[in-house]
Amino acid sequence: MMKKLTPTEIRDQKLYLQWGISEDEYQKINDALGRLPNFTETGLFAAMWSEHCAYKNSKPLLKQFPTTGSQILQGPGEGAGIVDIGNNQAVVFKAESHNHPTAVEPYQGAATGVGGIIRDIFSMGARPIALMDSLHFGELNDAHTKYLVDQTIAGIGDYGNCMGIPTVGGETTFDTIYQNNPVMNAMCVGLLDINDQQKGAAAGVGNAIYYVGAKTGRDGIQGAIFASTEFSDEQETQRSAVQVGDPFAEKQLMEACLELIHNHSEYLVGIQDMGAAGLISSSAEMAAKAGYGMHLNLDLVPQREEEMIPYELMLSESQERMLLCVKQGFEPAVEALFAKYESEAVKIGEVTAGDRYQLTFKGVQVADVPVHALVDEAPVYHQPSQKPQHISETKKQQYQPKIENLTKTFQAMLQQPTIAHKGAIFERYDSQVQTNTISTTQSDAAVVRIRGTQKTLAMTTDANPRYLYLDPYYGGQIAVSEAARNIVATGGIPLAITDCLNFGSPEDPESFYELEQATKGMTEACKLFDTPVISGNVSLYNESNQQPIYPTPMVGMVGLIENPAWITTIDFKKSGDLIYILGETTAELNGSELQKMQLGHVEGPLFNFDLRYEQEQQELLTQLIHAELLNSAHDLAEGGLAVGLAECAFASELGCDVKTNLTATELFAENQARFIVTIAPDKQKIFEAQVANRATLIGQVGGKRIKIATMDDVIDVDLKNTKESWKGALAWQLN
Amino acid sequence: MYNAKIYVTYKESILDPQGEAIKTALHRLNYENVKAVTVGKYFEIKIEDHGQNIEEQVRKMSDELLANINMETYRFEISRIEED
Amino acid sequence: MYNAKIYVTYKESILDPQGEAIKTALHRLNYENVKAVTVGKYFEIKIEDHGQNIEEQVRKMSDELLANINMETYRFEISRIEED
Amino acid sequence: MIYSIIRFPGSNCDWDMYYVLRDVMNVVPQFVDYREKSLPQDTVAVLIPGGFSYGDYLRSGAIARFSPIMDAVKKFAYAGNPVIGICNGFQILTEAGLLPGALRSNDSLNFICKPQKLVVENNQTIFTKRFDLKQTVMFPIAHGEGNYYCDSATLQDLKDHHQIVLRYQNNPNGSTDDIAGIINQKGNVLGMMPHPERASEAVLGGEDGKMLFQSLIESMTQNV
Ligand SMILES: Nc1ncnc2c1ncn2[C@@H]1O[C@H](COP(=O)(O)OP(=O)(O)O)[C@@H](O)[C@H]1O
Ligand SMILES: [Mg+2]
Repeated sequence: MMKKLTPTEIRDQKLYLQWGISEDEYQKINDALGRLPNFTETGLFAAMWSEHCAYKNSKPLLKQFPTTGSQILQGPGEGAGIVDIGNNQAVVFKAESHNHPTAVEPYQGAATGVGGIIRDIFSMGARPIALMDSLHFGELNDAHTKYLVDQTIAGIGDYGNCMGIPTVGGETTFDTIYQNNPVMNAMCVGLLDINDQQKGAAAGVGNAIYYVGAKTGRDGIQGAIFASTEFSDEQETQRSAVQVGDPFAEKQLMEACLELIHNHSEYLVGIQDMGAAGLISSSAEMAAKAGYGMHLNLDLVPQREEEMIPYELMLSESQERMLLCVKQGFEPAVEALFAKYESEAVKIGEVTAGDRYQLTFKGVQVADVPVHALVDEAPVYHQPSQKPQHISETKKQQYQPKIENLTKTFQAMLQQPTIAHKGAIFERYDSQVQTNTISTTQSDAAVVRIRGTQKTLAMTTDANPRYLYLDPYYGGQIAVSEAARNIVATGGIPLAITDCLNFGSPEDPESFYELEQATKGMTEACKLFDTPVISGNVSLYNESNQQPIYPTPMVGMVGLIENPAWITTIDFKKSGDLIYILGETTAELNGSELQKMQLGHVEGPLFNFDLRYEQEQQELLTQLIHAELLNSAHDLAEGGLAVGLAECAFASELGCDVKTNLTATELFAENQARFIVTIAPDKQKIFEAQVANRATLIGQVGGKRIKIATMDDVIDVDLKNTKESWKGALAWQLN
Repeated sequence: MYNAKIYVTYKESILDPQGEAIKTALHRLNYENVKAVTVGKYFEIKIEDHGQNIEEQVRKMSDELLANINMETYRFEISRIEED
Repeated sequence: MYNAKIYVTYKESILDPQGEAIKTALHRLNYENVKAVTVGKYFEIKIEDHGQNIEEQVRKMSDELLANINMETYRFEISRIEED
Repeated sequence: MIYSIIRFPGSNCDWDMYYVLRDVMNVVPQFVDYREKSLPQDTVAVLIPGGFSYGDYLRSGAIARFSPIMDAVKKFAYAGNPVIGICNGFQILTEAGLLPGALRSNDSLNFICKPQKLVVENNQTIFTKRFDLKQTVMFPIAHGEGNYYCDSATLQDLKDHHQIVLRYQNNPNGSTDDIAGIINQKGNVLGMMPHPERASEAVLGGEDGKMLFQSLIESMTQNV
């Protein structure tokens, strides 16, 4: 396996460079230790100081995010963030990226991504109640992409389905740029009784450190380091073992941990999952957070493979493992509890006084380093930033589409994989287990009830990478705004967000510019909507052969719907209902689905976006929902008004008859901050009084056709046939 | 016509949750003398003789589709069978 | 120690959708000379020699657990391996 | 009168069943651990919920059927008492030999979760007497291995004894003869892939499932 080098060999052969430690960093490690690090210690620092664990390139940017608020019980820094929702209950959520593992082995990569995010949620003491995903793939004209999509979906589905956690929503887009670097983000939402809140801290000298769950193998060693360096075809062959998920083991582990937390919290000091950089990161972080030292005896770590060395034991990313700090005296009780779930619990060490992180193996001390140096003293870099050439050199003009036959264009739009019905994906997920799912695709955000209360949660994942590619700053604002728009259109009040920042290499100034601008835009939007960032994840180096993906900040937002009467869905409800549009439409088509469809790519400066206006529109919609005036609401996104109207019709069995004073191309414009709403005719007076001139009547619900008249052309299609082809388009392209 | 039998299993180092579950179940059924269980996939493929290098063809199929060489290994046997 | 290799497949009369799917995929990869694909499960079980009738033991394990004889058939091979 | 819900490692529709029985149907459910050797004394019916017992590794239901509690369940069933297995519960009942046939992978090879229209083919059972014959009902399905298989002799037998209780209107998974649920010849053991417990509240999309539980509960109360 791995050859162990002496400290001087490591120095002389510069082994640390291969592990992603720079010359400067190596010097810092020497200073922190007052000597040369040995083989194991070098490995510990390489993992803990990687981008994945230390955020050394993104920390200065993440600092901008608002993270506090009266409703926030826990911001970033723990397994997941926590938001108070009243009555002693809280909602817990976080998202995680698993892009690289998914590219290598899509089934297991996606499955273990889901498994990992679930552990983050139950480690906080919460019961997971919903999963969501955000997926970006290459174009479907390629056999490998079809295989990736199929296996990714299978992996996500099989893990969540087996755990009994419903996958209630998500998003999927397709674009050549993701061909070699698919994006796989998963989000988990949990429900917490506030008294059960846990922390990942290991305090109290003599308290026991318990390893629970699956045995350690050589899976994913260097995963954290890999995830933080660029892909090149050369590395492909060196990559070490893939992690295999075992959802059954995780289900047992989850039930055991929740029983421990909910019924025997007196046994427990702290709990954390073993995620990226496995045992080293969980144990060192638990010690650092509590301000204690720790001693672990690695001989006691349950091992699946033979002759593992300390480096491997510490860095393995074997799945379905947790680390507990157990109060002295309760060891037998904890072991018995886990035995009941046929899950292993083994004491591997204890909390010590001071600041030393010490490991012994076969009776020999193999590491002795200051905890704080490992956890808190990773260097932070301010990378140079430069506006991407494609932005600075773009022609300052709006795309002028040619629409020869409006109906044909409309039907072609509905078949675009990004727009087409996603049944071929979400029907492979159990969206209903736990019997709390009120709506998945019938609303802009998924709706999950909180049993025993009147409250429901609305949740959504959004990113529109094309907009970010054209303008990362406004694109960042839009990502948060779109998420909020989905929550608001469903009747919810946005509470907070989680995010996954999927970007290219921070060492490339153009990619770093994108990261910097996107986070700036997101920050401003989060502040305005009062949706602090309570958790998240950074995935950089998403590039192959120097080609980065589009900047892809996934925003996962959760909102609260206090009154069941406010739950609002997108489907047309009744023949004769009046259809209104809220918000301005102009012929701005850069970055739009139409541009993508016609040119095969997007270009030009992004359309104007006004965050204040967005907020006003959302407030207006909330007022209308709270006044119980609306029969349906739907936000307009990809494909603009034409697609939005079709979606409302498809969700019901009712057509529409719409007349607008827009041009045919404007039907596909993607101006933000717009909604289509419907009302019963007898509410027209009070509705119009409420909206003043901020909504325009455009037509009526009814019939078996979708009719949309513009200034220059009309769409007039049979609802049933059009729906069939929209519904079948994705399944057909996946085949 | 050829008949290729291909056996795909996880690489040694990779967790095999199915194998573990089955081992536990066999122990529970009192087969305590079962020491290890590995689960894999088994393919039987009938291939027409087009004068190709059959070994190479089966190896390529396995690399491309039947196994994921990032985590699985395979072995195969090929036999000639009578046309019917 | 014994090593038992057990192959479980659907009975002949039962359509094997996985086999069909793989055949289609192989055709798409231009292996047009593939005529039929059967997919099954493959188990490798290490069994300690306790003086038992090993064939009978493996047959019982298969009937009880490894195969569902309503829809599957199996065959097996047993070899002796060196203790280590 | 206790409605015993058997919990295997990996069961995950156990609470869904529990809530429907307790909160919607107002009867007394109780969980029974797979390691138990007997059922609670006052058990009037046994319900085996959905999920992934033992991860469904190997074949769904194959490992669960050897659990200690299954002997008690079998005894209870042989004595003519009602047993219902839903989804994974159905798979366990076939693996345990309490119902004929077997469940294979869906013919699409994919997991499928969606509402499904079913036709009631036999309303003369203790589980379905509230339905009309040939009534169409909507229950969600959520399974990867729900493709019912039996050989032609068994199928004939099922037909001869009116054992096919529910059929899919549009077969989603390749099941033989569109079978969604069957009963044993005695009429006391029902297995079905669709989830009535997910169709028992209007806010979750429908209440057709309630009639199945009502039928069972009425049968139990009349027996007393
Ligand atoms: N990967 C996915 N996983 C689960 N649900 C998905 C996924 N992709 C899309 N969906 C669901 O499909 C529906 C439509 O998705 P999308 O086309 O993104 O709609 P919109 O643009 O209105 O948000 C949403 O309810 C969404 O939650
Ligand atoms: Mg959306």
